[in-house]
Amino acid sequence: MTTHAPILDTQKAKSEQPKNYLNCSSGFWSWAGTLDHKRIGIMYLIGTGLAFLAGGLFALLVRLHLWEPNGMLFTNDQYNEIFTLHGAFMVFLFVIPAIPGSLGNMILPLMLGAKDVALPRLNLLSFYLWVMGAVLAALAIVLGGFDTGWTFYAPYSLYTNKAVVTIGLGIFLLGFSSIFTGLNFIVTTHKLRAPGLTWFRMPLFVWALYATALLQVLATPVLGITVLLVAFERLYHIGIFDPRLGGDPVLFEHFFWFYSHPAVYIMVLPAFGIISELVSVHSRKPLFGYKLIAFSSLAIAIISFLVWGHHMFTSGQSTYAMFAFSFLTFFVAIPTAIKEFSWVATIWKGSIALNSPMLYTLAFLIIFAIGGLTGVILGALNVDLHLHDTYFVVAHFHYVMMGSIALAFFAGLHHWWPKMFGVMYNETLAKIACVTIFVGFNVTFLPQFEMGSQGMPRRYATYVPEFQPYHSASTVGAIILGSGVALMVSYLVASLFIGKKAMQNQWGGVTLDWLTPTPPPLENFAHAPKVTTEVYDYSTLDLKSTQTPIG
Amino acid sequence: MLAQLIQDPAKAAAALSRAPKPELDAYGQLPKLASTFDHVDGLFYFTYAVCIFFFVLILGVLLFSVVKYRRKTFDQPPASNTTHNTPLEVVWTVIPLIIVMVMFAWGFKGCLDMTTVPQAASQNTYKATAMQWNWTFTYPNHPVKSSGAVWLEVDKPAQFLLESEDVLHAFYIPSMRVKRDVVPGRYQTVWFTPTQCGEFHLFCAEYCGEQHSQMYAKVHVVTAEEFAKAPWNTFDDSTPALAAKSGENIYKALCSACHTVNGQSVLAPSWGGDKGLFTKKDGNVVGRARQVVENGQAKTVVADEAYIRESIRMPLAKLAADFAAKANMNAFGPDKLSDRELNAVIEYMKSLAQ
Amino acid sequence: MSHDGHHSVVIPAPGPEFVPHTVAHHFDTPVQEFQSAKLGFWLFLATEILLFGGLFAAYFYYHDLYPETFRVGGQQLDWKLGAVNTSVLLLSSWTMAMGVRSAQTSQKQKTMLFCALTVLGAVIFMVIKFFEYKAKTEHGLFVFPHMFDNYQVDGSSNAGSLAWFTDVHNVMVDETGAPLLHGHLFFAIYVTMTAIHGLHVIIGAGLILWIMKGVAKGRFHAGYYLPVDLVGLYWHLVDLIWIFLFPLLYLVP
Amino acid sequence: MSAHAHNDSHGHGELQMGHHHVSSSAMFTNVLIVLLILTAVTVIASRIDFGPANMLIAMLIASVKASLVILFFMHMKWDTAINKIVFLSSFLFLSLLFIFTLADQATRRIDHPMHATKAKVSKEWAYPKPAMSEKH
Repeated sequence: MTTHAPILDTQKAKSEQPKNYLNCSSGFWSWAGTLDHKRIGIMYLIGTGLAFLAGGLFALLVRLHLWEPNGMLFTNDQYNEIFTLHGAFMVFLFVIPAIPGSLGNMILPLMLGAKDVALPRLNLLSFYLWVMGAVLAALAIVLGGFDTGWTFYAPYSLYTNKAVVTIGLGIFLLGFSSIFTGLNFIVTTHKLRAPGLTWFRMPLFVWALYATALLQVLATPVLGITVLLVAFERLYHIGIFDPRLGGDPVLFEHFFWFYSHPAVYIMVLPAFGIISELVSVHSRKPLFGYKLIAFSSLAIAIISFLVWGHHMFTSGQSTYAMFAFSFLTFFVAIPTAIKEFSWVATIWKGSIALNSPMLYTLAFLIIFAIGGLTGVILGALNVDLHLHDTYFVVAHFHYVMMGSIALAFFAGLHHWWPKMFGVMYNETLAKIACVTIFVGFNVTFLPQFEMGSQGMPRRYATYVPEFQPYHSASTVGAIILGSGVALMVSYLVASLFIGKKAMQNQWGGVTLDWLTPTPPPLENFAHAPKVTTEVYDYSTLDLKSTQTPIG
Repeated sequence: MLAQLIQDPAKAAAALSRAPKPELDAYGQLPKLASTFDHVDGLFYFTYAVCIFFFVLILGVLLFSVVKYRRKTFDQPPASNTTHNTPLEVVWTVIPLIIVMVMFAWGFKGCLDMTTVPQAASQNTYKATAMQWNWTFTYPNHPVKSSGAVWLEVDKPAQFLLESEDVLHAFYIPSMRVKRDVVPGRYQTVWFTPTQCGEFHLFCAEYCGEQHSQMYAKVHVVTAEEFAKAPWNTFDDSTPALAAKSGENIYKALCSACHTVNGQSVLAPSWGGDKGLFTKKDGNVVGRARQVVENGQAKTVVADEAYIRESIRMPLAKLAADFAAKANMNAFGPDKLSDRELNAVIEYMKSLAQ
Repeated sequence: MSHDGHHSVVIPAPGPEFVPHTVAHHFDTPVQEFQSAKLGFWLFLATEILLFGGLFAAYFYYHDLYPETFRVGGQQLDWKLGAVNTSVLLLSSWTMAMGVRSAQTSQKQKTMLFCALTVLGAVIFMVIKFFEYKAKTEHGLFVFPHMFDNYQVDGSSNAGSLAWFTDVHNVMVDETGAPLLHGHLFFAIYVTMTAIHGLHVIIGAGLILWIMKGVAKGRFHAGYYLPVDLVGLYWHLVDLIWIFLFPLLYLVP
Repeated sequence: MSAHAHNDSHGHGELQMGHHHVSSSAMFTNVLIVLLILTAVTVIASRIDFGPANMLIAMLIASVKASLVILFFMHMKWDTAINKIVFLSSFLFLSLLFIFTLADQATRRIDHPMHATKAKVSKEWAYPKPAMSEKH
C-alpha cells in the first residue's frame, strides 16, 4: 500500500486489515445475492473454470480413445456424445463467457474508474442464466446426452434420439446470459467512464470488450431463435429445417453461422484485449499503434458479420456466395495481422519482464501466429474444398480457441490474480506450468495439421490405420497439456491459502485498475479517480515504489 | 496400447512404425495428387510458404527482443518509447493485403474450375447415394450398382450427382481434392478427372451419426480395358450357392451397418445365431416364429420369405418386438434393391440357418 | 444503499401523492441513471429485432421457395380479423404513448387510465387471436392438442402425415385440386411467428400491470418515470413487429 | 465520491432526469390517424396486383408505419445519437442476414436446376419414416 500514483490521492491506511470486497461481508447470500461486479466476476471464474475442467476431461477421453484406429475406450455412440460434450462445454460454457464474465466483470469497471457496472442486477441475472444453462447442459447428459456435435446441424439434430431440446434450451439461456453481459459492458463503457477518461484514453482491454459486446448483442439473438426453431422442429415438426417436410438444412447452416462466426470473435477479441494490456505492462512501454489496435477491434467485429459463409464452402451454397464470402474472409486477416505486428513491435525495444503472465503472453503470440496464418490457408476457396471438415480445421481452430484464447485467459488470470485476491501464486511453478502447457499444446495439435492435410476427416470415432502415428502423438501431447493445466489449477488454488501477500501494483501497471488498493474495496475507489494522462504513460509510474519483479 | 507405451516405449514405437504409410506427395503434406486439380496443391504450398515466412519473422523478432531487451533491474526503462511508425504500419497493412488478394483470386479461379462441370464430365455422370451409413453408386452406362466401392476410368472426366436419403453427409476423396456436402432434399454435383490408376479413400466428411467414421468407400481407378469388364458387377444368382454369395455382398454393402449375422442384436435384429431368421428343421430351412408389433398390436409371425420381403420393402409395417421403440430402418424399394437382389439376400439369410 | 457513508442522490416527489426516488448508489447523477437504463433497453430492443429477424428471414426464404403454398395459405387467414387486430395494437400503442406522456407530466390518474386502456387493447388482441387459432384448429390447419404428436405412420406403407396438419377441408390445393407442395410450411411459420409475438403481448401486458402498481403507489412522476418509459418502448416494439406480420401473413404479397 | 456535491450543484432540471421532450397529445393523435390510414392503404394495395413489386410495396408501407412508431411513439426523434445508432444498427445487421441468405438461395437455384424435380420427389415420399422416438 505504498504507491503514490500521481493521478490519485493517496489512500491512507487506516487499519491493518482494510475492508475490501472479499472480506466486507460473508455468508452464502452475501455472494449468491451480490450485486458487486467483482464478486460476480469471481463466481463466473469458478463456474467457467469448472466447465473448462469438465470440457478438458472430455477432450482427454476423446484423445485416449483415438490412440488406436478402432478406438480404445468407447463405442461409436459414446464417442460421439463425448466429443459433442467437449465442444459444447468448451464453446458455450467456457470460451464465450469466460473472459468477459470473469476478467471482464472484474476489471472493466476498475479500468473505467466506475463503482460498478451500469446495470448490476442485470449482471447477476446474466450469471444465473449461465448457471441455469449449465444445469440444463448437465441435465441433458443425465437425460441421455446429445451427439450432434456442438454445431447442431439439421437434419441430424432433428432425428437423433437424444436430449437435444434440453441442451437447446440451455444454449438459449446461455445466449441471453452472453447478451446481457455484452449489453451491460456497452452501457458501462458509454456512461460510467471516469472524468477525463476519453475514448482514446481507454485501455485496450476495454476497447476489446466493447467490440465483443457489440457482437454479443447483435449476433447472439439469431442463435437464440435458431435453437428455439430446432426445439420446435423436434417437438412439433414445423418443417423449417427438416428436408422431409420441405425445409432446407442449408438455411440452418446460414442461421447458425450468422451467429457462430461472429461468436469466434466474441471469443477471441477479449483475448486480444488481454494480450494488448499485458504486452504493454510487461514491456513497460506504450502500445505500438494504440489507435490502430482499437479500430482493428471494431473492424474485426464488423467484418466478422460478413464472412460466415466460409464455414459453408462445401455445403452447396451458390458460387456467387462463395465468391463474396471468400473475398471478405481475407479482409479479416488484415486487422488481425495489424494486431499481431503491433504487439510484436511493442515488445521490440521494451523493458521485458519475463514473469509468468508475460510467458503466457509470449506463448499466445507464437500460437496465435500459427492459428491465424493457418486460417489464411483455409480462406482460399479451392484449398478449403480439400481441407474443410478435416483435422486441419480442427487443429486451426484449436490453435485459436485453446492455444490463443485459453492461453490469453490464463495470462490475464495470472496478471490480475494478485489484484483479485491480494495474493501471489508460486512464480516458479507458474513458469513450469506455462512451458508444459505450451509444449503439450503443440505436441497435441501440430500432428493434427499433418493428418488433416492428408485427408483425415474430423469427428471420426475410428480411422484408417495410416493416421495412427499422428493420432498417437496427439494423444501424448494431450496428456502433457492436461498435466500442465492440472499443475496450474493446483498452484492457483493453493495460493489462496498459502500465497504471500501481493503488492498493490504487482506489475507496475498505470491503468486505473492498478491504482486502487489490492484487493479493491467494495465500491472500487476510495475517491473518484480523475484521468489526466494519456493511456499507458509509464512516465507516471513511480518505479521505486512498485518494486516490480523482473521475472 | 497406451499401457504398452508406458511399460515398453520401444516396442510401442516399433508397432507404430509398422502402421501402413500413406502415399504422400513430394513435400509430404498432401496425399499424392490423383486428379487434375493441381491448383489446390499449388495454392496450398504457396500459402504454406507465406505462412512459414511470416511465422519465422514474428518468432525471430520475439525471441530476439526477449533476449536483448529483457529487464535486468526492476526500474529499467524501455529502450525506446516509439508508438508510431507510419511507413512501417502502411507496409504491414498493404503487403499482407496484396498477398491475400492474390490468394483469393487464385483460390476462386480454382474453385470455379472445380464447380464448373465440363461437357465431358456431365456425359459421364455417376450417381452417389448416401445414407446412414453407406455409399451406393449408380454407373453412367451400366444397370448394376455397387456399394462401398466405386470404379472409375482413368483420364476420363467424371461427374457425381450426390443425393442423400437421410441426413447431411459429405463426399470426400482426399487424393482427388474434391469435397461436397450431400444435402437431403437437393442434388449436389462434383466432378474430377482421375489421372492415376489405383485405390483411393472416399470418406464421409460431414458428421452423420453413429457410424459416421465407418461410412467409407473405396475408389478404384482402372484402365479403360478393365473398366469395360465392369468389375463391380459380381452379382450372380445362377445357383443358390452363388446367389447366397451375391446376397452376402449386398449384405456387406447395405445391411451390415445395423444388422449382424452372429446373433448379437445391438442396433437391429441379428440375422443369424440361435435367434436368427431361419432355422434348420428335419434338414429343411424354415423361418422362425417372431414376436412383432403391427399397428401397435403385438403378434407372432413366421419369418418366411413374404415377411422378409415386406420387412425390407416396408420396414415399419411389422416391427420386431425388441426394437419396436427405436425402429428407424429406411425402406429399400425396387429402385434400391431389385427383386433378384432381394431374393439373393434371402438366399444368404437362409445360408445362415443353424 | 450506501456502503461507505456516502449519501445517494434523491429526487424529490412533485406532490403529496408521489414518493421520492433514490438514484442507485453507483450512479453520480439521475441523468446518468436514466441514460444508462435507456441505452441498455434500446440494446435489448435491438436483440429482440434480431431474434424476430431470424423468423422473418425464414419467412422470406420459404416464400421464395414455395410461393403458391404461401399465397393459398395466406388466403386461409381472415384479413379482416388481422386488420382489426392491427388497429387494436396501433390504438394501444397510442394509449401507451399517452400514458408515458402523463407520467412525464405527473398526471397520476391519467397515467393509470392510459395504462389500463393499453392492457385492455392487449386483452382484445389476444381474444381475437384465440378465435383465429380456434378456427384454424377446426380446419385442421394446425391442430392444437396434437401439436406435439409424432408423425402418424400408416402401417401398410411408409407414407404418413403430420398430426397437427390434417387440412380436413382440402384447402391447400392448387387450381387442379392437387395438394400444394409442403402446405403445412406456411402455417408452421404463421403459428411460430404469431405465438412468439403473442407471448410478447402477454409479457408486455404483465409489465404494464406492474407499472400500474407502481403508479398507484405514486412512484412515477416528472422526476422519475424511467420504468414507464421503458415498458412503453417494449410495447411499441410489439406493435412494430405486428406492423410487418400483418401484411406478410394475412395479405401474402 | 461525494454525492452531496452533486446534490447541491445540480439544478432542478438535472434532477428531473435531464431535459426530456414531452410530446403534445395532438401529435400522438395525428400519428395514430396516419397509421390507421396506412393500414387501410396496406389492405387496398394488397388487392392490386403489381406483379413482382407486391412484396416491395407491402414492405415499403410497413416500413413507413414502423418509422412513424419509432420516431414519434418511441420518441426516437428526440433521443440521443447513441440510442439511434444502436437501434438502427440492429436493422442494418439484420439486413446482412437477409441479403446473404436470400442471395445465396436465389442464385443457388440457378446452379441446381434439379431442385424443383427433387422437391417433387420428396413430396411423393413426404414422410418416409417416423422420427425416431424422442425423449423429453
